[in-house]
Amino acid sequence: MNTQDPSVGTYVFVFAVLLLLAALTTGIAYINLGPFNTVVALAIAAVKMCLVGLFFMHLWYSRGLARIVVLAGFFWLALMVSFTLADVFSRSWIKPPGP
Amino acid sequence: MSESAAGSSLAGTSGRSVSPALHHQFEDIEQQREAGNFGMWVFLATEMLFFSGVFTGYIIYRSLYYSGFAAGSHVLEVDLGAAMTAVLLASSFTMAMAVHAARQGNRAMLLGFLSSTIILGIAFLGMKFTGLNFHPAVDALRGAPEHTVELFMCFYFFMTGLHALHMIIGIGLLGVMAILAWRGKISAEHYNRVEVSGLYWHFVDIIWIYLFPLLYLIGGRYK
Amino acid sequence: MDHLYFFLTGLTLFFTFLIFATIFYFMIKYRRRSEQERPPATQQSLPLEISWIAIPSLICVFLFLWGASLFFAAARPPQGAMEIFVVGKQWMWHLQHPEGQREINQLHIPVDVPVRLTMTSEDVIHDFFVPAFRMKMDVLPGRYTSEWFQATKPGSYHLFCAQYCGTLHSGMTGTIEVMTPTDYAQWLRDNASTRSMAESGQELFTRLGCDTCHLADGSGAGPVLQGRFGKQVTLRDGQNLAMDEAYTRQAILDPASLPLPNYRPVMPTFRGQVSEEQILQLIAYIKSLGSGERTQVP
Amino acid sequence: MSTAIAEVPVESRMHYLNASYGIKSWLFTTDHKRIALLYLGSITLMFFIGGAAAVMMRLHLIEPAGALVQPETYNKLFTMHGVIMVFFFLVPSIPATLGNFLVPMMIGARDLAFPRLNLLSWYVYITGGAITLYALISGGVDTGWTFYAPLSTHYVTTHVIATSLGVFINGFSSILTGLNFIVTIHKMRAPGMTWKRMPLFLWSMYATSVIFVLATPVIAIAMVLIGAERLLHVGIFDPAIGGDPVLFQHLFWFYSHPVVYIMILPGMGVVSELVTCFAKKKPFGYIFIAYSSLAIAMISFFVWGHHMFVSSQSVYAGFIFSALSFAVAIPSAIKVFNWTATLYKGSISYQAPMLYALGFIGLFTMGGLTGLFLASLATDVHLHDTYFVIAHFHYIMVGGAVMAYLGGIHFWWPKITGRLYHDGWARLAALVIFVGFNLTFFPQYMLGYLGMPRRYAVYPAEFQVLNVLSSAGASILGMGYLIPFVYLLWSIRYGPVAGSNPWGAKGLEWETPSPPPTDNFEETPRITEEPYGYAEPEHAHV
Repeated sequence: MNTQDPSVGTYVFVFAVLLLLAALTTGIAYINLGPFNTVVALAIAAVKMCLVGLFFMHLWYSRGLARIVVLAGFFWLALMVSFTLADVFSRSWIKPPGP
Repeated sequence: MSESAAGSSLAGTSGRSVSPALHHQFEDIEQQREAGNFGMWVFLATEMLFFSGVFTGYIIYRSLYYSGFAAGSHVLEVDLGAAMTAVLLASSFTMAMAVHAARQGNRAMLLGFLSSTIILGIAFLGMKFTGLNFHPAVDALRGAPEHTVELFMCFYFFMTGLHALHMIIGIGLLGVMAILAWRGKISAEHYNRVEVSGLYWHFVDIIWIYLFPLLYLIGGRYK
Repeated sequence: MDHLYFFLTGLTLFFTFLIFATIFYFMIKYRRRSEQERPPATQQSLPLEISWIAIPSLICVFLFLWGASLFFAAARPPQGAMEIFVVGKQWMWHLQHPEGQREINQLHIPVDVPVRLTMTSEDVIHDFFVPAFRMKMDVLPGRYTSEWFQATKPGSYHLFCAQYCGTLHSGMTGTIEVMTPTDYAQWLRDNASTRSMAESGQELFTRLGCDTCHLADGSGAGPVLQGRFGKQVTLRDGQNLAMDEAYTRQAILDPASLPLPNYRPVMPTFRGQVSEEQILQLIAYIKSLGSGERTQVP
Repeated sequence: MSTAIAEVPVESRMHYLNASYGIKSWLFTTDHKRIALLYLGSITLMFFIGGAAAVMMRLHLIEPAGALVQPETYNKLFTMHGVIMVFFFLVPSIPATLGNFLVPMMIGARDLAFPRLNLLSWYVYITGGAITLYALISGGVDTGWTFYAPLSTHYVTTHVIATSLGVFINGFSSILTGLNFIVTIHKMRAPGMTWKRMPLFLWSMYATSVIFVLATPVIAIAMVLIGAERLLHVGIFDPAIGGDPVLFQHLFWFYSHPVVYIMILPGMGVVSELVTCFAKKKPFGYIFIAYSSLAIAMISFFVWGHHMFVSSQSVYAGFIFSALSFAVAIPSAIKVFNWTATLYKGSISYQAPMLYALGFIGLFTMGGLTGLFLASLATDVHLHDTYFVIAHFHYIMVGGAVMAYLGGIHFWWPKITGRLYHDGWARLAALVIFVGFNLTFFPQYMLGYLGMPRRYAVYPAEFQVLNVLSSAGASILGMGYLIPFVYLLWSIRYGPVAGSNPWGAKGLEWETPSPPPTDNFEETPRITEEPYGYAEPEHAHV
């Protein structure tokens, strides 16, 4: 599936970027961005995940099948979360009677 | 002899030593390797859904009881968490290098990187259970003034505990790989087992990449 | 609801009969006459396939809309429905009338009056199921669920617990007695209770010391409660919620989770000091302190 | 098509049954055919345990006040019936036995992708089964197979943790089987075997494996959370600490609705094979049947909320789930229409497997359409948690999945054992099961409409007549299930020797001699034309 083998250089570079991002996450936590704190932290986490996934796990070099499985995993995860949240947060929409 | 090492105990139990690397049910070594990788990726999808239950619960209760969760999160040591993330990223790096070495068939480098990954993994677990991180969380759990903080602590212990369990399985898996490498079972054209355990290890690292901001950095740490 | 039910029954019988008849017809007409018989090759017909995808889809959309509209109408009780408070306990039903009558496993209501049930449970999930009124709603611990019905014929109807709740789940049954208005008034007089729910709520309000902070003139440490029920409340982090039963219950049991902008969070939690019934009485009392909709006291 | 080996008497030829003898050869086998037989044995054992519980329940319900047991024992009985039948019989029934046996043979492979994982999945199944049986024997558990949250975590003193551990472990057995099938079907098809040339059984096995792999982990985490809440009072579902019991229902039903499709999809695959073989015709709309399997696997993950319409789920979520629940009925309808159309102008013979298949089509149609009652919001409010629901899912599981399972076992029995069973007895058994089944579960539809709740040990007197009718039917059904058990075992020793293709069926598994050799094929077959080539002139075929 992944005949082409990433060179050591790419590994070192990716590792360095990962460490940088980890430091960034903790650093940003100390700055008050209000609600954006969480958004930024999760965005950086997503970037780190893609880096590890694409390079360390050779997704970048492998054919479609592994990628489809990863996307399927995320889709089902999103499916469960979104439908459950749809229920939990729309419970109070139906106005019980009264004033 | 390639096997998707879903259960770590399994990889070690295959007593039957097969002279050629190829299993009888596969046509060629390439098909065997692809099957091994694809099998592990499907298993990682199941692991992702295994964690989904806890993540869904976390997201719901965090939005329902945000203040309690933020208070609970401030009890935890951020710098220690950051250090643990760095250690785990390093172990991911050494794991990738180990797979690289296995592909080259360089046994010494492979053993070196495998053992360093195991050491880093044990270091991570050690940092997790140190006094600095563990006791304040336990005290917060017991003495929680307000039950939503207690709920956060329950989530904290449950999610990191589940992650630690997967770490232990991963370390066991890498231990088996190290033994096989020591006995020279891993050759240049037959390194798939190391690659498969590498995939598992990277997955556990990715889980922690998400756990760290979600648990430690609720609402930022500005005073 | 019954029309939908009978329509669905008809649909099921029609399609089942259609499939059975076609199969029997094919079985008889095309039975194998000889071993060497070679049937003609199957010809695929796309229009036939499309048709038996489209027709069931249309039927399904129609059924969904019909069912959903009935459900949505049933989900919102009419204004001014008669209020009954139900507390489900492991294997019995406590029912409270606003006038103070308390019943176990029995409910007396007048005919042709919409009745709204506000229900909660003290332990596990139960389910208030009255087959005759085609009505069912789970009763959850820690939350209020509500449903309403309007009896059209006097009589005695079964009440079941439909959600498995432990050993005597099948014993947790009762009856709903629907009476003519005159009998109902007579029944009220026969077992009139000393205090209505609102009055026993008021007695609790003073006994627990709520009135030391929640003063009518607003000079106390707690917010004024007069005329507040049902109105919007904005919390410190900007969320605004309606002060309904669920909000009041959470404020009583878990005040710290509802921080108000200009009040210090000094209110202690009353979890464990008040039972579910007492909370309902307190809520009835707070409602009676003036709100958009006065509880109907016949 | 590789030419079939000349037929030699079964005993002298080497095949997977007499390749090696002794307990060790069975307990440490990695041959997918032997593992299929190991599963067959353990599944039949579980079926009779669950069936015994069902018989005792039906006997108990003859009288309104309960004729046999105390209420708490009745609660343990229906929980045991539920847990054993769902997790230990219906989920693995077709995939683990027929699937394990046939998937490699149908695609021309020598074995599954990971034979050792396959054996591990059987040991994991046995461990989970042993723990659950221990829990049931040493006191049982009375929370129902749904383990709803506050009851199972705080208010019950029975063996909930042991049972949830057993179910948790058993989940991994399904994951391993599903994973094995997905990798095998993707990576190990014989040259020339494109996706469109695969038999329909493999399409449904693939769809089932997708659900296995993506749904089972969620029940694993749900069981772990139940155990954690009982032991450590974690509070995720405990309302006192702020948890929400409905969240458990979401996690539970996220698995438990797709699992009912795990139970029925393989049955559909078997019926597609049976209908085409006994009508000697290509399937009508092959691609529609194939894709509707995948469509069912996909949409089944969107609909779990219809189990919670009345459990204080929000009205708007109810709309979404109700609409999607109707959507999931469409692919099943497509399949039923296509099967019926396949019979058109065929030459139909009525051996036992075909009777099971036709019974499946009829009962599955009935079961599926009554599902519409429970998908539409208004009628579900009345019918939820009543005997209507019990009748609905028994029509699909017993009328559908078990009928198809028996049909599949009868159809591939000559291939598995090399022996033919007595067809007259088999047809009798099929009819008795069909009659007994309808007599048992049709009255329950009426009971449900009249409002008799499920899981009731005692019930009001006016429901007694229908309950007695249902119990009578249950005894006939019970007898019906014993008959195949007898003549199939009898056929292993005394049945006439079956050729490699007694039914004249098309498919790679019929190319091999009857009990196939351990490696299935001498050399990997090369596929050249479409599957189900019944219309082509007969080859020189034994």
